Amino acid sequence: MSKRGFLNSLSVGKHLFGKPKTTCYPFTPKEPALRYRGFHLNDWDTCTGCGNCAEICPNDAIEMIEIAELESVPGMKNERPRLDYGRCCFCGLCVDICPPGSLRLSRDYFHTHFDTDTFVFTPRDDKADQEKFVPDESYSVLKASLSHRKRNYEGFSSDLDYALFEPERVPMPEIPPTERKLSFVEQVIGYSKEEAVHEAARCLGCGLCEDACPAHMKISDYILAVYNDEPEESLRKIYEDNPIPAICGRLCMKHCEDACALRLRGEPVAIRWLKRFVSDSIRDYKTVLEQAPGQPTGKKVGVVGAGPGGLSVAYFLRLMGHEVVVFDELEGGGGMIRVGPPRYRLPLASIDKDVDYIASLGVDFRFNTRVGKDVSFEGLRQEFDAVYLGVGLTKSRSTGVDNSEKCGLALDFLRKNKTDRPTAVTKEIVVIGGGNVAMDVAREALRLQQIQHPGEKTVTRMVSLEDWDEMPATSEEIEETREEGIEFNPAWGPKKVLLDDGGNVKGLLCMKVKSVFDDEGRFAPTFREDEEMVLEGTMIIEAIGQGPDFSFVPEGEFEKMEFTAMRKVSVDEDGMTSLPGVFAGGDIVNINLDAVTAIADAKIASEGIHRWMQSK
Amino acid sequence: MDRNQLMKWIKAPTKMAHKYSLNAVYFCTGCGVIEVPPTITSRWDAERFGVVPTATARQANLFLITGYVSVKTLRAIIRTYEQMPEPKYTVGFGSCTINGGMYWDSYNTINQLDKYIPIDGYIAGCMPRPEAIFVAVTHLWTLIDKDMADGYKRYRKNYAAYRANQEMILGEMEWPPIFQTEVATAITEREG
Amino acid sequence: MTNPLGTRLDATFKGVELRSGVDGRLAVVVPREAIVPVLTFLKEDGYDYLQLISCVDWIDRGEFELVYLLSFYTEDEVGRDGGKQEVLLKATVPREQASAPTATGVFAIAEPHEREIHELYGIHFEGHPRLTPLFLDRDYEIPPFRKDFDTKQYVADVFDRVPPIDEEG
Amino acid sequence: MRELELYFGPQHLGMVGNFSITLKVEGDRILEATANPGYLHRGFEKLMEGRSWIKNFPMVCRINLVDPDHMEMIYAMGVEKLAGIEVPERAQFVRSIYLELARVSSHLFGLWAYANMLGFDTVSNWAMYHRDLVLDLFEELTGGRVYHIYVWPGGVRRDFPEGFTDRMVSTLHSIGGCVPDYDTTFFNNKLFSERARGVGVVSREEALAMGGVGQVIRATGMKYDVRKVDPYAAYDRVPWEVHTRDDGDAYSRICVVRDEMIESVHMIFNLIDAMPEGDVYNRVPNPLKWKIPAGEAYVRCESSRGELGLYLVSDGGEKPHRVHFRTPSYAHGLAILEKTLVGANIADVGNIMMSMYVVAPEIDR
Repeated sequence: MSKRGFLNSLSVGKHLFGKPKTTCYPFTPKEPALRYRGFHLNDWDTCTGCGNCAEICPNDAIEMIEIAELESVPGMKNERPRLDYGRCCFCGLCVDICPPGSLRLSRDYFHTHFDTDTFVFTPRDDKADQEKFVPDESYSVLKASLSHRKRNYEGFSSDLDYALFEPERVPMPEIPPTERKLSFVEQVIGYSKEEAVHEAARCLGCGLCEDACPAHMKISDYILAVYNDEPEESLRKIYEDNPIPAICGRLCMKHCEDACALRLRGEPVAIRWLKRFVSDSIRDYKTVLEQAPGQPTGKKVGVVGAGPGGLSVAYFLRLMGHEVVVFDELEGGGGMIRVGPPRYRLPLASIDKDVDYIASLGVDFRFNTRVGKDVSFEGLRQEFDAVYLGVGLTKSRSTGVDNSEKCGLALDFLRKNKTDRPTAVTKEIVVIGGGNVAMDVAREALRLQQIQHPGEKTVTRMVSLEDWDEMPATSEEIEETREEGIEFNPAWGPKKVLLDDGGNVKGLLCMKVKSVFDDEGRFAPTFREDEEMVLEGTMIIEAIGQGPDFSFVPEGEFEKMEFTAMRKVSVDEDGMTSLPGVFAGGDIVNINLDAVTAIADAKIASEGIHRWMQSK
Repeated sequence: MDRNQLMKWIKAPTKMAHKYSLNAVYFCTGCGVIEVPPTITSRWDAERFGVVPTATARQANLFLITGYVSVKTLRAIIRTYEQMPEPKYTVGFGSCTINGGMYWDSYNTINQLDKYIPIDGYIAGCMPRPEAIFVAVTHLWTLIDKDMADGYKRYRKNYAAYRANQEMILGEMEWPPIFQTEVATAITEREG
Repeated sequence: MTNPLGTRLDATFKGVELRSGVDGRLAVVVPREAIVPVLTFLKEDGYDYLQLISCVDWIDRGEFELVYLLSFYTEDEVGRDGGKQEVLLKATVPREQASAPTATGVFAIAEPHEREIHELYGIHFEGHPRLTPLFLDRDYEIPPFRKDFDTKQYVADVFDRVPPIDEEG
Repeated sequence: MRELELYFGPQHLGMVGNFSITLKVEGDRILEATANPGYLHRGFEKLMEGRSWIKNFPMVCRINLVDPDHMEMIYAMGVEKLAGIEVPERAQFVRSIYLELARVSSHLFGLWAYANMLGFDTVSNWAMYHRDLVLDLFEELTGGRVYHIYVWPGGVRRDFPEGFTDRMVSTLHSIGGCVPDYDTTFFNNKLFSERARGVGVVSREEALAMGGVGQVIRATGMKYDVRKVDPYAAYDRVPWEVHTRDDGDAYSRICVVRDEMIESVHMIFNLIDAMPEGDVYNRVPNPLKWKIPAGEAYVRCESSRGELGLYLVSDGGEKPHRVHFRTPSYAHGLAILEKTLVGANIADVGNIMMSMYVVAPEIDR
């Protein structure tokens, strides 16, 4: 360490002539990195208000607050996250878990103030909040703050590969189309245990689905129970609102999955299949549920129709301790559910499993007894303290074109197939209609053709007024039907049934449809007279919708019943019709036409009946 | 910037000179101190704004409280703050001084700092960047111009309340109250 | 236990229970009194590096579990020389009037660890040179790291009760 | 001479960080020193018991403010070991590059502190300027300047943005280019070496007895580095060697730091060349209800200050049951510092403390 060691450190003087290294901020601006984690931006249109960001925030900096000007819609609450920048640590966990990806961080980070209240901030983005996000020319760094920010200055934003939730659903094992069209065995095989736990792990527990479900089932609770590997606890949670899980597990219109927070950038949680997994994995409900009917109240309730509505009313009232008798003309429970859906979607065993459990609670089921024929409606009203109408839509409508009496009706066709003597089908069948029932009819006809004419060439055709995008059937249903090779003729209307000289059906003369609905959206089809087509077919089945059958109500009473504009039975908030003591619910009251809305009506009606009977 | 406005220099030279020579006391109170060295060294160079770290509280008039304040540090902060000559300004760095930040549920950190000593300005961030610190300094200038940076006057006026809060947390404090209430009110009147 | 160290430990101490090692570490459970003798034995055996003394509060079992983690300095590039591996010495201490013998006699580094555990868990270490407070300024009736001390409740009782300074006039 | 008690308190020009030492002094010589930490105690481990596994991530990197990345890494390794998550190959390389970059940035901070302490302002300005260039790289990679929250159980949070490796290489070359200047003005400068030689000598026996790690024992000639002894991430796939010095004083400690910094830069270049393609994140189950099976794990990694250990206990719930960080400054700042200060003079307190790289929040957690 000679003296030179001291002197040669002066050689560093060469840096005197280099470029100055100081960044003279704020005069020479410095752009933050593209991924910088600054203040929040939230796109209020895609934000569902699910609250997962508030749930994941490690410092409780995010609080969901009600926004008056937004209105709450199933799948979109009117709550938006509010940030407290006195707590936030800018970690970006909320951005990574935001299912719709609406919450992201910007590259703004300037905010200085002496008052701590200004650090609480409800983020919006420059699309919606023009006066806070100023254009570049009027943006000045010295005035920058939470209320003076730059436009499209996006920083750290969500990326699906690194999201904290699992966008893809656990694939559900199914029987492939070629194999499933040969038999009536159940198409969806169902989740195994660890598949169900893995799927249940995807649920973030935000509760959007519970608001969307007509019956307001406790969905996040029972999915959490499936995740914790306790199917018993999960079944108890289901049974608090829905007494027919096996049926709903296979059939529900799943409003909840349309509202699931994960739907926007991934597949929603398979809530219906998880409910089915729970009901399948428990052999005997009774041992698990230990539900005992309440103290007998000495009151008796008659239920007309053992459909989802009737079964639920019976279940809820039985738990309250009332005597319940259910009348149904079919040989088993389920009502329209027993007749309509084919066995490859809903095996009869599942229906009976739910119905038998309700029966085991002491509900008296009287099958093969049609009210109005074997038992009179008036007799019912005297014998029972209250009556519940859960009859559903049982009459199939016909197109009314000439020779239409030669065609089969959808519900009779489906009902006959449930018995041991299914309908004899020919090799060429034409099905009229575009709804879910028409799809079921066509697919059942296809299977009967394979069974009754093995090896021969068979054709199943569908003709529907509606075009591809207007068909009322669900897209899954249409997709599955096309997979099985059924021919579609959308936007054609039936004109005349052609008969051969022997008087039996030869084909269907069809006309091209110009439009189905008029400008107010009412069903008023118009046709192009010049364009016609003949569809060969030795058998035609009409599946164009069902109507209610009130023939069992005597004339005098029927006038007193009031109906709504949509020709539905009008009921008060307790579910009581205009006839005192007569309650109603299900497809004859609401327009949703699905099982879970019938259950929701049944819950309301059962409380209504209970209050009404106590007040009597 | 109003650096070249001559009139201001003539009208209130002490305030202007005071504004451009903010000496920050060299006390690293919390985890925000990691952003102070880059600010005072060559890359960002806070000296362009007149902010220079000084050794002791006696020569300082700016107190940067960087980050969360634990109970033991609160004692040191209050002591340092009270040793600083007036006029003095305090700036709270980051979320922890505003509403507890990440350690809002910790048994050893205080949540709102302005319950114990007056704060003239908070900077958002966890940790505020050097650029945010410079913009905050410009905001402090405007506050000083408008005489709104009056933390120390508020401290003197409500000293009893501040002292009470401090003793609620720190128990007995080993130095007596620095303002007898009569003396404090006398100074405030004189200053008007 | 084919583990060489395990057999030697069995030979010298009777109340020693050996558990399978957690990822290559031998877990040795000893009664409270046997801590210092086992530590000295291990130190002579080459485990000269006491990494940490930790304390786990098993409140449902009503006991503290003191964990002494012993390792060794090695210059060997590959790591394990001569088959040695780290030892996890565990001893349980009852929660009421918890006390344990000090290890400062054997390892000098034990002194701050034990002071910290004394302050945060309330375990008294007999024979410790200075059990004065290390971190905390305030005194807490329940030592803060115990499971029955609820921080959120404490913040609500103490810090949130301090009134904000309201500007009179 | 009369004995005096001097508070080398939290507010002191010679003190970097919030830490205080009470010195019993006779004239200029220190008779007895008692470290007095606790100014930065937030009860980390208690707070972490109240948060679920993923929520602890933003908190864990705030334990050591100079080198937050090794804290994230050690917690990620602990959680992965307990939950049995494997990390994709490329993520191991990304983690190693990220950690070596963090080591360079934290060594530069140490160099700033030490040079500033001894009055070498030119060197400290350079060091902080170069560190700021590294922080720009971090900001581009992770989105945060100091606290990156980038290492994640199951890999890392985002992959390299394109063109990042070239910018990183060019920045490191520009820093490497200044090494001769650092040497002439600081390391080989007689002014500094006279000031640091023979100060704060820690013999190997003392260091080992008091649990010294990292630079403190590497300066006594012992080749002990966790990246070699217990390799993690991609450290065993790239050739590199451990640097040591022999006489255990402040000068050799800071020279070990200098060699390690250069070694890290070379290691980054090798890692970049050997880095495979592929994804960098193996998705973790839903964090809101992620339960980790009961068990305990002890993981180690070599942080810039020495060996960092984490003892993690899970009782099968959604939150950790017990977290205990064994930080290098714990041994250096309390046991070894108190012992080496005895006999030194007051002016050297900062010198010794900074050469041992003591960081206050690591002690109090």
